[in-house]
Amino acid sequence: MTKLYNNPADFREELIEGFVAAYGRFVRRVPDASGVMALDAPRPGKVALVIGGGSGHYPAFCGYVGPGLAAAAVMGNVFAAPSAEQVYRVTKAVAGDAGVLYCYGNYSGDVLNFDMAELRCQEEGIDVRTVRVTDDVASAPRGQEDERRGIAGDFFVFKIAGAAAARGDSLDEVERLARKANARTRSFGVAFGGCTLPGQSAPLFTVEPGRMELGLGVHGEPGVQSSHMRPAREIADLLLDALLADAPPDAGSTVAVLLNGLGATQYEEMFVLYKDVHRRLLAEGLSPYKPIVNEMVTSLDMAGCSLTLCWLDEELTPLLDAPCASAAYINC
Amino acid sequence: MTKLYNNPADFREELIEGFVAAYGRFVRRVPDASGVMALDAPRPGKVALVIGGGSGHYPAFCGYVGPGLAAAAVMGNVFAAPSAEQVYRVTKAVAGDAGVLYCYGNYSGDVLNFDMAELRCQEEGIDVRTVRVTDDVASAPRGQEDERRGIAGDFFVFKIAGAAAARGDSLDEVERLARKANARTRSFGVAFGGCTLPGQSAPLFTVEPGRMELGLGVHGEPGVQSSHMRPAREIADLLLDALLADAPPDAGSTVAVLLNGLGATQYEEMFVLYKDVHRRLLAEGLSPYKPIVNEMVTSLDMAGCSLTLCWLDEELTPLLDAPCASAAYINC
Amino acid sequence: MGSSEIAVAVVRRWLALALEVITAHEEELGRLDAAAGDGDHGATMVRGLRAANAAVEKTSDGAGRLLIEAGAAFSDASGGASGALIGALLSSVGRALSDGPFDTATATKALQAGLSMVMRLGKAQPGDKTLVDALKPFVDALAAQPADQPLPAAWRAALPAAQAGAAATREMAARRGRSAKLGERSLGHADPGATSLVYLLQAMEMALAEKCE
Amino acid sequence: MGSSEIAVAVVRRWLALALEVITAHEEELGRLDAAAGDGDHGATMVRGLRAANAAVEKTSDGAGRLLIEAGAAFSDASGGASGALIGALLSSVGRALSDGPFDTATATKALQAGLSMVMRLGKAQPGDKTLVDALKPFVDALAAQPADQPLPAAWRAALPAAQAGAAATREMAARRGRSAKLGERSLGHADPGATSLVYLLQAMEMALAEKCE
Ligand SMILES: Nc1ncnc2c1ncn2[C@@H]1O[C@H](COP(=O)(O)OP(=O)(O)O)[C@@H](O)[C@H]1O
Ligand SMILES: Nc1ncnc2c1ncn2[C@@H]1O[C@H](COP(=O)(O)OP(=O)(O)O)[C@@H](O)[C@H]1O
Ligand SMILES: [Mg+2]
Ligand SMILES: [Mg+2]
Ligand SMILES: [Mg+2]
Ligand SMILES: [Mg+2]
Repeated sequence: MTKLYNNPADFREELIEGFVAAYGRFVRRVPDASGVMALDAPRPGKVALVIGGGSGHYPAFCGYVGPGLAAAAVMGNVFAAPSAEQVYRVTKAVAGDAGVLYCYGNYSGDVLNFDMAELRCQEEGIDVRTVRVTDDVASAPRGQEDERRGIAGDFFVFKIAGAAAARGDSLDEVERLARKANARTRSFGVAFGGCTLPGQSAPLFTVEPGRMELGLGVHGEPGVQSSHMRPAREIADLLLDALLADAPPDAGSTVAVLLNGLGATQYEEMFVLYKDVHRRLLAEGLSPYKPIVNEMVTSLDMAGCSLTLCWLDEELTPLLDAPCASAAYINC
Repeated sequence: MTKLYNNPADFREELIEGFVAAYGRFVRRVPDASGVMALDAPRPGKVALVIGGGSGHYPAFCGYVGPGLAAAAVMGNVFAAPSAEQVYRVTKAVAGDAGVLYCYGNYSGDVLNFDMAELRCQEEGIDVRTVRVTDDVASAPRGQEDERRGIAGDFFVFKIAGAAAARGDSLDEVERLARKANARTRSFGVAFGGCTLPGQSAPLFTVEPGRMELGLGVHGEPGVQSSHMRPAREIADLLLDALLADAPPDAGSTVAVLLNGLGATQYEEMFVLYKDVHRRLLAEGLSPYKPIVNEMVTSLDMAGCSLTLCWLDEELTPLLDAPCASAAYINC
Repeated sequence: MGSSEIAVAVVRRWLALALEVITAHEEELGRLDAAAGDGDHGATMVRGLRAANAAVEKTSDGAGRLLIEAGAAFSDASGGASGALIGALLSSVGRALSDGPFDTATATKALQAGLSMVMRLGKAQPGDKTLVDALKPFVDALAAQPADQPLPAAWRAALPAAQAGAAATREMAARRGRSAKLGERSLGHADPGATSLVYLLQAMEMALAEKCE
Repeated sequence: MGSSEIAVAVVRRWLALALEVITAHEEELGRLDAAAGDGDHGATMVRGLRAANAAVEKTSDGAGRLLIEAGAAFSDASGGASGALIGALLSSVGRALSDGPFDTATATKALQAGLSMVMRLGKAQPGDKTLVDALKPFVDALAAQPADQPLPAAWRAALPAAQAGAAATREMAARRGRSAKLGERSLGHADPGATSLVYLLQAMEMALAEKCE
């Protein structure tokens, strides 16, 4: 339940102001727009990675702005895609001479608004491309991968695209690598409780005691299936069964792993679950590469978590390992 | 509510196993003991910083083990101090030739067990010193600072002691700096909801709708006072009034700031609150230094947050800025 | 009052009434959206309509211009899918309205332009459980009215088609928008966007009655 | 059965009964601890007693040695304040018990050693709202029994002092331990450690009755 606010209508504005006040060592406010940009943007000769979406998912999206990561994040209201106008303004602020890549989770509202901004920027001669993250296997069956929504897999796609951009890769190349990262990333999640929008008193959905939702979204959308609650080891199997059945065609054996908390799930619980995830990965002959057990893409104070696998190769691994610095993720 | 577990009695063991599986790039298991140690420990010529306490506070304590931070963390069961036996075993595993500093929050159970281990190690000729963190102004009045419990201020004391140890300072010096950091650190918190121990079905305490608890602990201890719920800007004032009234005698004007989430409080809310904290700090003539708005010392899935100020000086600032790498905190 | 002054008055009154009606139903729209989406549709619409009302206060142009400004302000303040689509609807209706007499034929043509813009942007077809399922039947029903029917009466006569269309979304499984991912789970709840569109059309009925009859 | 075999049987039986009684009251002890502390006292005691029981299964030494082992296992498995203190209590009672006859005088002397160890480690005084408020009155009452009174009867006669001591903690404000920080807020709830100590003493009463009478 959202407890800390002044006027719910000012929530986004106040959160941006607070974020910039706290993390002014990584970002500054985009003038006259709902977003933040890296201190060194626009970066001459470098592709600008622009990410964004509704608020309520911190560290996504503003927590991932900085050297080696995104050039800017466009920030919508809680769970509402930013408007095309805001996407446009942020793009103008950070576009250098090497083009812009939009990267965001595949939701109707984001697609509509980013697409409209892309069109407008292109009319002005800015080369903008788009890669939508579609990692959530629960949201559409195989064969319709492009219809899937983006959840915690955002993180791997942003990291890889951001590193390619920082390296000075061309827009074609950054786009290709982001698309490849997305094509090799799969997520599946479970929820134990819903979340509440600022100023509202009832949660978006509730999960009955003793039950859980499978295939949840990161906007308090209920899951695609309900099940009785199970021990951690069975949940680990359930998550992995879904991901492994959907492994990308050219999958190798090295996987980056993210066990992502949605907000109210305890870190300790996630480690207990990770123990069973790790064992199962090894038993499947997979090598977990630098696993992350943390809150990387949240859903307000929703209880639950998701498991993401990104099948790496010699091209993606160095990009994942490349240095970066942002409010929420530092690598060195 | 704890949802992910197998057998509640195995919770600690499974969480240690999962943590080490995920973050083997920073830590390994202390053989035959309830704890984790840095890959490079024992470090010849360097003081070993040993931290620890009950589980349920991640990233405290195991998330802060690594180069530039703690040499090891002793991990108790959820909310239960580790036994003297475990503290002893972990100490033996990481003690080098430059002595050991114990650093932990001031709670009866931790004091008893760490003190017993210290005695035993000293009998064996290991030079062990202890600095207890006592940052929570709500837990005892001025003049009885030593009686206060340790909450999120743990982070600054660990960071400064860890940096001094990594630099090669003598045990006397590391102890002095840790003590100084603690003496200049103050925290105060608010809670909006209680937390539930693994395997239990009722929370430790509940907060009535429309109310909040002031001066909460990080173990689901209820606060020292109850109040009606207030807008974020009034909560910011309330937190700062308590801290500023208790500023250390030799306080300068530069303060490290940590706005710490206890588990279920959303990051977005904390940024909204931080906006008002920041404004007030500036209005008071204080300079916030590299603020952190994050979950650094949690209390399972408790809803609430605390504000910590650490009054810096030319000695402490470089230690806070020194590089370090651990599962939960990287600086470079 | 000439035709174009009437049109201006209608647009202003409509925006004010729309804000009232949607605000009164904010909770309901949120609940409908929460059933399979993210629960923010009520809040999004209110935010957009507030901004649209504020935007037209500053403008003293014709009705078409007012709608263009209102649409831009709506989109920017709302964000989300409905922000983009309803904002585009307002703006393209505004563009198509231009001068001309303020009658049933003009309104129909303008709304047809709006509808096709919404369908082009959102790529939703009838039956996909979106606001198109309320908007298209309404536009078709309006077009079917006798050409000489005064606009208030034509509008009133077309409204039941929108209501029936919105009600029918209850039986549809979402294929577009956030709730599309839930497939079957969206069955049994009316689409929030179709529901709020009916409120917008009802607000227009009242505005027309007040200002034209 | 000689005195030392009886002592061994009593200790084993006591540990088994203590685990039963405490398990039956685990929830209650947790609730008492949650009132002003961290709610884990029931779970902590159960964990400790399970480990203590497992430890003595492996040992075939005398009663003193059994208690020393049980105390070490209890402390290690429990952790926390009560783990350290109750473990130290068991171990120092065990050390003081050594050989000698298993009678009221020996038991009293051993418990006095245990009490002073607990007070030395924990630095709690009577009135601080800790397990000392149950333990000290009990030890004093046991010491006040006629020297020739058989142990089971002496134990039974001393129990009410422990119960009264634990009950009195309800009116005290905590000054030691986690709940000390809450001062006034701890008023009105009995101290969990004092409460569980009474259960431990009651379990011993049963064990003595079974094995010695
Ligand atoms: N592609 C689309 N085409 C037409 N209408 C759509 C489309 N996507 C969403 N909608 C409409 O938008 C409504 C949801 O609006 P809202 O909740 O405000 O936005 P969001 O889905 O971004 O949270 C849906 O009920 C539906 O009527
Ligand atoms: N310093 C102390 N001296 C004596 N008894 C203490 C002391 N600190 C705590 N206790 C006892 O321990 C009990 C709490 O035990 P428990 O909840 O298991 O440990 P923790 O306080 O570490 O969570 C208290 O009720 C009190 O009786
Ligand atoms: Mg939305
Ligand atoms: Mg405890
Ligand atoms: Mg919505
Ligand atoms: Mg306790």
